[in-house]
Amino acid sequence: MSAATVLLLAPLTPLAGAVLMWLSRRRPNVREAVTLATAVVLFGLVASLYPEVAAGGRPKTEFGELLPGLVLAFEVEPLGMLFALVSSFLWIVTSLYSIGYMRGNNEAHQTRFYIYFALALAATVGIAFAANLLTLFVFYEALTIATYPLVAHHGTEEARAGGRTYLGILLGTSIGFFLLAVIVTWNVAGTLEFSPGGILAGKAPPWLVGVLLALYVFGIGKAAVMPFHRWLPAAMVAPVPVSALLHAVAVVKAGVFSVVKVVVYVFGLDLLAASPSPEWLVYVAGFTVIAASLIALRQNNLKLLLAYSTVSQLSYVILAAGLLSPLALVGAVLHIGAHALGKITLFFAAGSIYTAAHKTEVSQLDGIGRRMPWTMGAFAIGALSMIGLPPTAGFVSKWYMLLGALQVGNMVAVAIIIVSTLLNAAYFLPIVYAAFFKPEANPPAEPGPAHGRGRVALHGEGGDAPPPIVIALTVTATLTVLLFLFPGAALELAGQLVEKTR
Amino acid sequence: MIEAMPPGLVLIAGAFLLPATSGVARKALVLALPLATLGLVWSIPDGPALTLVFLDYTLTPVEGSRLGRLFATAFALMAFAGGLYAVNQARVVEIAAAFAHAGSAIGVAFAGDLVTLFVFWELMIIGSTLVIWSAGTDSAYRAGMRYTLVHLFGGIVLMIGIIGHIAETGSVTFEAMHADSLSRWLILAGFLVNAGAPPLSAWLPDAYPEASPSATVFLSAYTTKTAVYVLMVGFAGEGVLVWVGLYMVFYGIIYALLENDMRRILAYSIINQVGFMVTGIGIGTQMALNGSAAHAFAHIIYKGLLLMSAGAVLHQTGKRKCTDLGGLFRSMPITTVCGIVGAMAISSFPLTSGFVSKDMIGQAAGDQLLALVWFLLAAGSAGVFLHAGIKFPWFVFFQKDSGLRPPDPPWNMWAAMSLFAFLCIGLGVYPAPLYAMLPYAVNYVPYTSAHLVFQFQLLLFSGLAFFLLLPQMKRTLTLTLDFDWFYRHFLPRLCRAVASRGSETRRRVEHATMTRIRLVLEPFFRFHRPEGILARSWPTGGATVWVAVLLAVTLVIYYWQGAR
Amino acid sequence: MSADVPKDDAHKHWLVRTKTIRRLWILFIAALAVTVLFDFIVDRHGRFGLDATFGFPAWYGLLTCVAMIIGAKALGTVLQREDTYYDHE
Amino acid sequence: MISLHLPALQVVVPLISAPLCVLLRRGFGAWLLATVIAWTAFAISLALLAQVLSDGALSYKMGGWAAPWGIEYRIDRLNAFMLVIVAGIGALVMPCAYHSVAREIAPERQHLFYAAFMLALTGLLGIVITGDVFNLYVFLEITSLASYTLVALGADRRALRASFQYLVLGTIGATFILIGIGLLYMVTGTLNMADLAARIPALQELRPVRAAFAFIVVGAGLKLALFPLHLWLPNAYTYAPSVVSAFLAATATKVGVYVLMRFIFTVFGARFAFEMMPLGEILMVLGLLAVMVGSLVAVFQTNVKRMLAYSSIAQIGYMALGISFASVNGLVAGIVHLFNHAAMKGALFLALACVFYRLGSVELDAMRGLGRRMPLTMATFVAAGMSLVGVPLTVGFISKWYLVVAAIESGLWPVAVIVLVASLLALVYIWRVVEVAYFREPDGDAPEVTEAPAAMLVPTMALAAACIYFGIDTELTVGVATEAALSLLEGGP
Repeated sequence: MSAATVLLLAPLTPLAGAVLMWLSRRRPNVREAVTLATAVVLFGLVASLYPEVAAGGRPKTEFGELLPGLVLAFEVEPLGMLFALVSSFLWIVTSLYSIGYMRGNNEAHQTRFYIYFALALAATVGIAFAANLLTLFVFYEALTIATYPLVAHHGTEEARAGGRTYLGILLGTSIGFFLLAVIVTWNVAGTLEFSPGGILAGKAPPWLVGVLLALYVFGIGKAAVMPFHRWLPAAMVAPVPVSALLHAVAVVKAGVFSVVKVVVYVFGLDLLAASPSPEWLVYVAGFTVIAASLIALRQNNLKLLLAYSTVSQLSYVILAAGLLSPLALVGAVLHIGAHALGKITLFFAAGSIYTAAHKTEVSQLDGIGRRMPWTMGAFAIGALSMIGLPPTAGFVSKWYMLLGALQVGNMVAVAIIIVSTLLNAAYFLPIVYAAFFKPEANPPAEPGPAHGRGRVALHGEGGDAPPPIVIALTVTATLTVLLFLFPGAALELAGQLVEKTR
Repeated sequence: MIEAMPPGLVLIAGAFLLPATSGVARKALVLALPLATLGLVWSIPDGPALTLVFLDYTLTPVEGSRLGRLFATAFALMAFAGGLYAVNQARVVEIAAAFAHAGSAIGVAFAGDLVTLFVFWELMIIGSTLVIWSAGTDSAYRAGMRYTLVHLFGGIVLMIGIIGHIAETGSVTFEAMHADSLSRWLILAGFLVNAGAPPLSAWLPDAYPEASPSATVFLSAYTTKTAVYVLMVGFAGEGVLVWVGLYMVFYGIIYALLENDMRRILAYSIINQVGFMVTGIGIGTQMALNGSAAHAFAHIIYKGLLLMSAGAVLHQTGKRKCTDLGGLFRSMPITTVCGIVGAMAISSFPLTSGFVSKDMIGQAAGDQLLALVWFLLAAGSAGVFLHAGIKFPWFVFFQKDSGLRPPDPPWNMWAAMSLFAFLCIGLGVYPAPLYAMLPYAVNYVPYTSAHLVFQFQLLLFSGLAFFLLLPQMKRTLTLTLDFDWFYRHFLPRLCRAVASRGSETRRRVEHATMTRIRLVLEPFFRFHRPEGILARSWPTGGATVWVAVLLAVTLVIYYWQGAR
Repeated sequence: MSADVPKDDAHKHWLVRTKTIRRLWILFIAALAVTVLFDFIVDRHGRFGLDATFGFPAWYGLLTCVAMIIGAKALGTVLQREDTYYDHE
Repeated sequence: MISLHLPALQVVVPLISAPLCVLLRRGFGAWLLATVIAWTAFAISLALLAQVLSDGALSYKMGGWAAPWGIEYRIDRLNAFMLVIVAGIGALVMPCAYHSVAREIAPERQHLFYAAFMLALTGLLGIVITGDVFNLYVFLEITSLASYTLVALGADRRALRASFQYLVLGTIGATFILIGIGLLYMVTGTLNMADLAARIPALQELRPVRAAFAFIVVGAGLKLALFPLHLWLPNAYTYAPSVVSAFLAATATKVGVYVLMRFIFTVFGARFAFEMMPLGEILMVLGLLAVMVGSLVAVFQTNVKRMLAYSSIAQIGYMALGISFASVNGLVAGIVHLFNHAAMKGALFLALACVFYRLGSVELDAMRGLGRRMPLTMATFVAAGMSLVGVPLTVGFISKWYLVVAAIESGLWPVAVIVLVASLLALVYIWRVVEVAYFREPDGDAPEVTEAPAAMLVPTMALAAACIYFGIDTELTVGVATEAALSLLEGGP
């Protein structure tokens, strides 16, 4: 199968899967099997592109001309390859998790849920492989719309309000700023093609470069740079697998991915470095990193805490990209993957707690680690990754970000990373402590915890969550550690990206 | 390949294995793992034993060296004795975490490059935090959080330093360096945070005494001594360390003298002792470095012993303040004797391990004709006896009769104490094996008549000072403010003030903004609402007026345009 | 400490009886004297002059210890707080 | 042979069918005839477009009299394209009309409805096809009178009032145009557009020409409901029968825009209109006001039909804005939007026709939970609504793209921002419907409804599909629009 065929099939696979899911809507087992199978096929397709990309190839295919000179086209470059790999793989895990979660909580409208999930993945793949800004924008908007039904899934007043905020901010920023930026870019550069080194060099006056950068950074609302971050906590009304999708697999990653892609392939590091004041991006992102962490520190709702943590972590990527140093860029790219794995683990754990113990607040988690050792063990690993401690993936990305910050001598960025590390520890570690070291407030009647200390009690009364959930979060937690031990493939891709832009 | 595995991994892997076992198997494992590690430590030859590629670097995660082996040996011994001490008392998570902590420390001792070093360095933080937390008390939790945050800060300072160093030199090798650039100053600072150096020294007396009796024993050995190890490799002869070390010596003494909590006295005493080692590193001659290394080894053992005896008291009585204790020698003779042996060793009484190790540092200062340093070290030695050598045993085991009559602790605890007491005296009587392990050839004879006379005079008259001023030493229910006041008291208050002021301001600004926006938009919306002027149905006449107006305006404009 | 209730001295542990303590003090003072007297026999060849003076370790140890205790007490008047100081965090 | 007379047939065929409808006297028969005729007209328009695309502009002399004495039908890309839009919408609306008209109009008046409908169609096609300004006025009156009748047929009594207002204002507009034409005839002595275009440049300084320009612009503005001359529109669209709303919204105002373009570019010439007269500035200001006011008012409406009516005012503002730039991209935006807006508004109003057919109401509250009860109808509504917002891969995106490009080209950043902000307002009012239809549960006493009949659904979906298809494959629309824009700017038909 040629690479072009694979590229064509990649977004079509989830679409076909969605149709099959609709057809099998009356038979949940078949429907879920279809979901899993589609996810596996998609990952297979994406993974099959890796050797060529790793060897320096850039498979591409064109779908047609939307407007004169503006084509819808795919081209796989390292950054998109990494993003596609991460998201398509995590879809498999998330699907597995969803099965356990949706059934465990008797959620309504499950078919709609799976279908829109598949559609969201199709859009994500489109974003990852987009060869130009127009294609990126098209799939970016598609992703927003495909995820709306997932966010408003419960249909309650609260869910609808959350959905409104979600849609309002994401579409608002993308149409108000992002589209404007795209059109201005088109007007100035005469092309929207992503190309290493950028397309604006020599064509845009410095003041316009600054304006465009602002339009892109704030227009790509999925990156959740303050003050356009509110959609993320608002979207927490959704079921947990959706939060995982938003935070780890697709949506926010699509945001930071787009920002990095624009910085690298539309502006080019050199152009930005030469523009009048490129540091403002570091400051804005740094402010978001710190402020979101401070807000997270005061949250009692676990999912909200995680949401603000995401806001903070996303701006790490923006900050790293804003440093305009190749090595920091490697850090940014790695962090997309590292945060995806870590945060999905955390969300899986949150959902697992909700499914098995129906607890949502941090203050309710005392002693839960003894009852749910796998869940909270995974949570601890995810938390370590957020803090950036070895042996987790977050360490590797932090390493490169600091390397980049020191390379360009940006001490503000260094200070931000220091403070943020401490803040991350300050709001994650108490949860780990409470889970493992505090006595449980109302232990279940069964004499589980006291005797089974350190033992694994799977899915018993008062035990851990259903097996699909536990498997899913164990897999992601393991991967968080494995990405630390074997970052080779990710580094290879990031390295290629940097070489091309240097 | 197996022989090149980092020896510390045995303990780290064991940490994950332990919770899965129970009963006798677990106990056997607790005792066997450190011994196996010890065996592995001695099987690593000098020089790089394992290389691998990680990130963009070629690392040597295992590199044998005399110094590393010395520290690793002490660490493994400590893990064994600590395991024995804890085997029946502690929660499994405490032993597991302590083993992970110890394993990571051993990992540092064999790290041939800065990346490996840093990874194990951070793992130590995780392990030690869990050790503190395993006490399960609220105060342990809070102290543990503070401990972690300070160490994460130190860790990231170190990380930045390492990254900067790698960026500057392109080399990841961990070797001797000088504090001659920002990044290497940061590395030094990162190391010193773990050594308990000022200003961030308060974490140690803050956190260690909040851990469980056995946990404190574990904790005392690793963090500060790995710091001594890395300073010794990286910054031997760095002048500033002499003064940092001396500051630590007297800081430890002064604060210990004011302290009421028996384990906190010993915690300050750790800083005091590490101060001697850091001073030795700062002097940097072979004699000084041998002294620091030997003293670190000896210190791990006698400080472990002291904390074991304190832990035994705490375990048996549940009390930790000197004001609550006293007269325990009656019912706890073994503990008392072991505590005294430890106290003698720390004060470098002849025939104890301290005597054969510590004075090498003073000797080195003298050899280099560093008069001030030498006099201060001598005063420090006297002060050690004052605050740890006498004060600890006196207030815990003697002074007034507290009425407590607890028996000696269970067998495993006194067995562990006896082992270390034996080592304290054994090394003092027969120091050859210790000297054989030191990094440089030993050109030092401890047992000379001059040395003996000097030491007896110094120590006995320090004792005289203690008993003469005993009324001044009376314990009170107090604590002494330290630098941690800034982050325990000042910073939280500041944050709260800022936060409440900040949220108040934010609320006011938000309110004002919203009101203003509403004020602007309200008429605007009013026009557009269904009943508004722009939305309601107009009578035909009104509509026609608009047509007329527009036509008139257009005509006027066009005519005017034409007339121009 | 030993002077408070001398009459039931006999019920006390032998180590804390008034008599034992007096003996211990005598022993202690004798030891102090002996160690200082050794300065006549042993040559402690000092390096800096001052350290070669008679009974240097003895008086130096005593003086520095007294200084340290006084210094600590002085510092304590400024820095010491009730040990419940941090309890209302 | 017949292909030579296609231009004449385009107008004549529907014209003849109108009296036939009256003669048939039966609803079904009239409907059948009207449907066949509408599709025939559509076929003719397609054939004409094909012809124009391959051979270039056509000239047809009515009755064999050569211009300027006879009436010339002159078909270039622009009006061929317009013909397809008008006839296409007519053809798609007719199948729907059967059920919808049966529900909304008394049986004894149904044949009259179809007759009026055919007359309106005839008029619109005539306006577009003719190359003679007086002929244009005649067809304009035919359309207007038929439209007044159609609106008056609405079931609600308020339809009469709306129709009356429409009549008064429409007549004023038509009269203004007539005055303008009269002034032009006075000065130039010709009614043929091509001849006018040739003679006016020499007479630009004359006041009658300027007066004519003013009258024609204002008159056309009334017809196309340019803000603030839109006041007749909301009520007319709200109370007219559902299919009439769909048909008029999709065609009548578009033809108004066409007339304006024709006069500005072909008859007067771009140089006169934009360089000598400040038309660009006036259109831009009015267009922007229309966009903002229309969108904002729409946000607050609770009757969905009325909401769409105001949305139409905003969309017309976009077209005016496009024209006001007087640049290729601006005109492309305007012309493409003619087509795009016809497709999406047609689809939206037809979807509402389906809703009204089942629910008997198009109030927002009544539509709760409709997404599950009428899934296809609402899906169509969402697709066309997304298009209105300007989501990529829909036609709305294409128009918006060109409009913003044109604004930025001219350095008018604020205009670009207003255009984008207005599309967010579109999002708001469309999303109110989506949320109600999909994420609210219906009242307990809500009537059980099912999907609309296929005859209504299929044309609706076809239009929605067009919204998406022409949002992806833009070769035809953008291609024709670009050519048309170029030739308009060059001047001459």
